[in-house]
Amino acid sequence: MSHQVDYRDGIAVTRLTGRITVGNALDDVREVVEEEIAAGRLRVVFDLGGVNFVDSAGLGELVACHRSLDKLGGRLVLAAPRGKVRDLLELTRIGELLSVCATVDEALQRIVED
Amino acid sequence: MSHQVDYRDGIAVTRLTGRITVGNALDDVREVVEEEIAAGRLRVVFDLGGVNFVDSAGLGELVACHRSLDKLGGRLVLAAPRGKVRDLLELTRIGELLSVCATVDEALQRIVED
Amino acid sequence: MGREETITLSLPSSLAYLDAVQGMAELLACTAGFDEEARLDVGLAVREGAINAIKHGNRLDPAKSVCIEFRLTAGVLKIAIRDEGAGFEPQLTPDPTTPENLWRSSGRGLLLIRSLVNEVHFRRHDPGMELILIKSRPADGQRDEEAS
Amino acid sequence: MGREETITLSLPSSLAYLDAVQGMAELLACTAGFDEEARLDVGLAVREGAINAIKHGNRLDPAKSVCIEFRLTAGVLKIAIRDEGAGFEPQLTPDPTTPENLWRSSGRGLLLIRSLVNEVHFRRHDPGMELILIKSRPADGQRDEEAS
Ligand SMILES: Nc1ncnc2c1ncn2[C@@H]1O[C@H](COP(=O)(O)OP(=O)(O)O)[C@@H](O)[C@H]1O
Ligand SMILES: Nc1ncnc2c1ncn2[C@@H]1O[C@H](COP(=O)(O)OP(=O)(O)O)[C@@H](O)[C@H]1O
Repeated sequence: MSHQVDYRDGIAVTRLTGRITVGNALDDVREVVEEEIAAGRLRVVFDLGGVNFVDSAGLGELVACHRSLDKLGGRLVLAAPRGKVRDLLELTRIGELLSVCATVDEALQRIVED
Repeated sequence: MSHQVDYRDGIAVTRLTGRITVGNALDDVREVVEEEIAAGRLRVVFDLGGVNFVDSAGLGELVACHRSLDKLGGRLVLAAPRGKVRDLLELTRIGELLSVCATVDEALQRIVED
Repeated sequence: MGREETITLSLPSSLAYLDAVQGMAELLACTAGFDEEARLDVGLAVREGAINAIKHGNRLDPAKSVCIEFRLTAGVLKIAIRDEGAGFEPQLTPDPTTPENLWRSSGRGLLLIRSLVNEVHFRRHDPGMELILIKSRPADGQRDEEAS
Repeated sequence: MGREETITLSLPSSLAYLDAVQGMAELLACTAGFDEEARLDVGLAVREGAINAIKHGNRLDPAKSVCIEFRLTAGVLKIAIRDEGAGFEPQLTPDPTTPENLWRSSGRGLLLIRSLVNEVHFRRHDPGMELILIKSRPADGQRDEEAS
């Protein structure tokens, strides 16, 4: 997995690419959120448009990231999940815990509105 | 494997694509040559530009095709093999039995000259 | 492929082999004639089963191995994943979709597995847990919507 | 991966599984940290070894199986391919690169295998032939040019 952070209106939009699965990829995802928290930025958007595969550990890591931010009054919004990734977010109802938006723009709007 | 036949100056240039390996792919290659022979066309160019993988059975089939044509006074020329395919033609010295050219144009020239 | 044919894979309890295990499952589903989507489903289901066998069953003990048996017959792929651990009672595992459990970062593997294949069976051995996954090709067996 | 770890694959004598076997070999070479080229080399070498075991060793008898053992240690992948056949004497197989043999449509498998890995060993059992392939990562072991 690789990632790239862009700031839009002071909000970190992190584009994740590849597979979010048990192993190093989970540490990478975790670090992204930890860095944001360390910098005092508590609203994060994960752009999942480039993620082609997640397993249960990857899904769990997304929840863990949300939990870390939520505890501090922050928020994680997921954007643009594709195919199976989107299906699994629905199946596991993770989409009811943290917001899942079809596009990054929608995600930014959602996170600003709240 | 898939293939597509184009006629250039009355010579069948067959572009092979994919893997030439033990199994159906070998029958496909064989049929191409059999059809040409049945039609009385004994000079054949195989454009290997789209072939990414051969095994020993695939290499053997190329030799068998050449043998069938040669027996009738015809000829098989291989064009544009890439990477590992080219290496294996060299390793096995098949390139000394039938001509191997870097491009289809060269192959056509070679086959006309002989 | 008229008769049943069995391919057996045995590996040490290390998560390092997960990608290979998943890939092998996908390749065999391909050999069995499953379409792209079913192939990926089988791959993920086997991956999740293997993670559990390695982590919960064998507790990452490299001396213990995980055995995966793929049985192919026309239109059906049966996969048995067996570990050397203490086993567990599947019906006692918490539902990960309840509002409290939604916040947990684990507990979703079995839910995924159940959604990805047509049937899941559990068998306790002494020692060891065996998970049996059955995936049928929609064209040959029941349709996916009916089965899940 | 300090210790040696062994992954075992056992399959019926059918050419239908060749792509899966090759894919598995590539995936394990990847797990062992080999680069793209070495991975493909290992995959093709194992494919050729498996073809021989299935075709010449077990003569496509579906009741006989082929066993492939992958042993991974830091920088080295050792692969043993074993069949249940009558075996053969490798030094008695004809050289496929002589002018007469060049015209033959078979007999190139062992030549390919030898060129793709660093070492090839043969062991006769009773019954069964075992082919042992050793591939080292250039960075850790000898360089490819020196070895072949
Ligand atoms: N092979 C196994 N051996 C022992 N316990 C298991 C096994 N597979 C699953 N379990 C138990 O079932 C629980 C739920 O598993 P699962 O749904 O895959 O989620 P997770 O692995 O994320 O906890 C695990 O936490 C574990 O307690
Ligand atoms: N596992 C095996 N069991 C018995 N004979 C074998 C085995 N592997 C190879 N051979 C013998 O060695 C010969 C050369 O093998 P190879 O170089 O792979 O070419 P090919 O398989 O195309 O004949 C085979 O024709 C066969 O007689």
